[in-house]
Amino acid sequence: MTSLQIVFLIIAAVTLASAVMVVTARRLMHAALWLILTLLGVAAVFATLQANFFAVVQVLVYIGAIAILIIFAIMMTREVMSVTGPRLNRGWGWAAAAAAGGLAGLVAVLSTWQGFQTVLEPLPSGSVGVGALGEAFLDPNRFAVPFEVASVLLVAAMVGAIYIAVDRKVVEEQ
Amino acid sequence: MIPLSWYLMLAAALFAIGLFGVLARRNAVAVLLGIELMLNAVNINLLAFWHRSQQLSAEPHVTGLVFAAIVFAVAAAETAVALALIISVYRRRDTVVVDELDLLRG
Amino acid sequence: MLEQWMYIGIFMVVAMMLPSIAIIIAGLLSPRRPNPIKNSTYECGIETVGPGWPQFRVQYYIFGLVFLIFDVETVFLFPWAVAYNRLGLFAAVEAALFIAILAGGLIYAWKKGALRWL
Amino acid sequence: MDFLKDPVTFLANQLVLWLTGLGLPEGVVRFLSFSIGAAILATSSLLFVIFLIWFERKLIGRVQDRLGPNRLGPFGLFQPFADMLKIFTKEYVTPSGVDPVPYNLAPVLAVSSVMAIWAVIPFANTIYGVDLDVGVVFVLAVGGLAQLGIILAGWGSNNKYALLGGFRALAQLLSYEIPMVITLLIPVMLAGTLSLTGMVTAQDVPFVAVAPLAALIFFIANLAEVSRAPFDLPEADSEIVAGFNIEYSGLKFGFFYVAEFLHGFTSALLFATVFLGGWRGPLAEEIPILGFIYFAIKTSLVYLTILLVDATVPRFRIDQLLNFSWKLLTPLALALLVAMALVDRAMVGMGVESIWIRLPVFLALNAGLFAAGAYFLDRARRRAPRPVVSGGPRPVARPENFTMQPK
Repeated sequence: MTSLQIVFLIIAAVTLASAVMVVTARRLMHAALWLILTLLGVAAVFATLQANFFAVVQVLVYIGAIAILIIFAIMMTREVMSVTGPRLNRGWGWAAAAAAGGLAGLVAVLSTWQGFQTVLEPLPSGSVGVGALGEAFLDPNRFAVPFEVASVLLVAAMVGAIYIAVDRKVVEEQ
Repeated sequence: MIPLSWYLMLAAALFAIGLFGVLARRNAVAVLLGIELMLNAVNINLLAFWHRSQQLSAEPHVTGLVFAAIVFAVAAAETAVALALIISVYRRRDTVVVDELDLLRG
Repeated sequence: MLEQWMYIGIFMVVAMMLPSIAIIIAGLLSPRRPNPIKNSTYECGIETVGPGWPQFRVQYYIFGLVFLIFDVETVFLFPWAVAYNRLGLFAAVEAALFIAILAGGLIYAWKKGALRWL
Repeated sequence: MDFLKDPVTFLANQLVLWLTGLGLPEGVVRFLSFSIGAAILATSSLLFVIFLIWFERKLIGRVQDRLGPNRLGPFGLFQPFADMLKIFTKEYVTPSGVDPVPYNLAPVLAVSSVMAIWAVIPFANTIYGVDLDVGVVFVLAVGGLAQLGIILAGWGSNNKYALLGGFRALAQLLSYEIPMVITLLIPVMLAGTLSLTGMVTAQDVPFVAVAPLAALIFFIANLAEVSRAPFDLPEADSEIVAGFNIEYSGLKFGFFYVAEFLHGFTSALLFATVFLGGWRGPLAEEIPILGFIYFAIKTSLVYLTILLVDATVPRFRIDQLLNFSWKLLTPLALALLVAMALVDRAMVGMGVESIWIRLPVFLALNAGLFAAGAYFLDRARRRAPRPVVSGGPRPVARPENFTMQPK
């Protein structure tokens, strides 16, 4: 067992434990805070994979923006702040069974794959540049279309969300 | 130095926890948190496979990275719209509990 | 490559520990005489009215939303900016189109009055 | 002689030699030397705050025609130490009903998120914590952790004013991060790297000379990120109850202030690295300590500017503040980014490679966009509704103007 493996196991344990807290926490705000810890753990996992850009982008986008947006939304819906009623619905046993079954199925399928036990070696430095990603994104023969579509998707989401969220009456009154 | 299997198992476990959250939680925002967990599990998988294909060949491989970036965009778009819907529904119906949102029931 | 993260990890741990230790030491040095009035929630000297969680206006959400969209945009633009010197005019046009679409979204939010602090 | 040229590398090498001499394996030596380096860097950033507090109080005092601290030690230099002793012995008043973990984590997170930036700043050719290949994005990402600290403080306090103050602060930070990110894209574009060390090496011409408008927008956005006047709404002492840190006391409160001072200086470090060429200067590569001095001078100039702006400019209203970011800085930054990229690539496509020919074009672009921005700002100012000031007598705070007279 190398020190890197020990670090990975600690990260994985923290990530999974906080993920369990996300789905079981009684207060929604606590669930959101546990989600932030999970996201940090995932960022650390990305760092061990040497996907440096995505490790920092995970913190920038998920924690810096998505988690904050979720917390804003929690604040907008006050009822959820108080602990009222059960946090899980009646069929939660079925849900647990489905999740466990899904996990077992995934592991069973994956472990039959011959590449399952591949050991990931550290990549030589310089081979994992962000520049290569940029070139691929802007090459018309490769990913230029997804690049532009991502922009359209983001704007569509923004326009749609603003259209839904802005209360027309309030705006007109002002 | 870490086997690929560890990453895949971590991602599978995270996905299962997220799935449980989506199916079992009553609150719409909590369901959304479950979806975030599942999307993160997907990204772990994508980047782990990217690392594998990168170490198997000398050429720079970016397909996995491109997919991961798209997942980020999708996650952002999905969160934005879902939360806007939840806020809007809360304003009209005064609840965010999924079971009670049964307006479409015949 | 992983050494960078090892350093960052150590640095983050140290950076979290230094203030924590200072806070704990100060806690040992400082007096501790709580009483109900001192420990009540601060509200300009009058008694607390209502619960501690007020409800928020949707404006905060709108700003968070526009911020999120522009933040995700950087995931795509940083790779372009790094590769910029190796790419030609066409790539710059593509990036300009990308930004123009986003700017369209910003203009929509602006015209809709979503960026106004009510 | 080596020691005088580059004391930090010299001492680091000595340390590694000594540790290896003890017979420790290579991994442990690296871990220990990294830990010691990180501890020294982090501690020095915290100790530096003591000096910053003294300097700011002295400078603001001078601007306001006061002496500032002048009792303790020469020029009042020991005043911060006295303050520190005092704050160390202050009682923690923890209101009932706080959420303990977020409440106690918030001040720690506020400080450590700022300190984390120091890990990637190149102080000289050979003096830096780590050369992270995504340093620029890392700096932005730890800003997200600072926002998290504000949320935790606001929510953990169980106080509606703290929560409200936290959200106002958050709205400001979010709004100004966008122009900051977009203007950071321009140096990244010019340098072709995300590493801060690489960015310094790429600045044969400091980027402030290539894209002055980007530097200006970045500077303004940075002022807002560190909540300095005219953007000091989050802790506008005279207006709201004090924002998200209202329920904190003793050293926990103190650490929010430490974080604020440190953040101000760190933003100056960042500006000097990204736009002023960092440690670059004559002979800086041969004698790293000289580079450190250049960097210190550049940073001090930026920090002095921040402090003077802080001391002299009145505060924005929250709607003005948000409008300024979303309706002026963000469109301007986007336009600048697109214009510079298109014009530059078109010129390179036509065979103009030399930076000295492209430079005047860049400057013209920047000047043109600055003029356009100034025009729109002026137009908005003219169109803004103005409150009618009545010509009648104004109430004056004289004893006879009060209805309740003292007996």
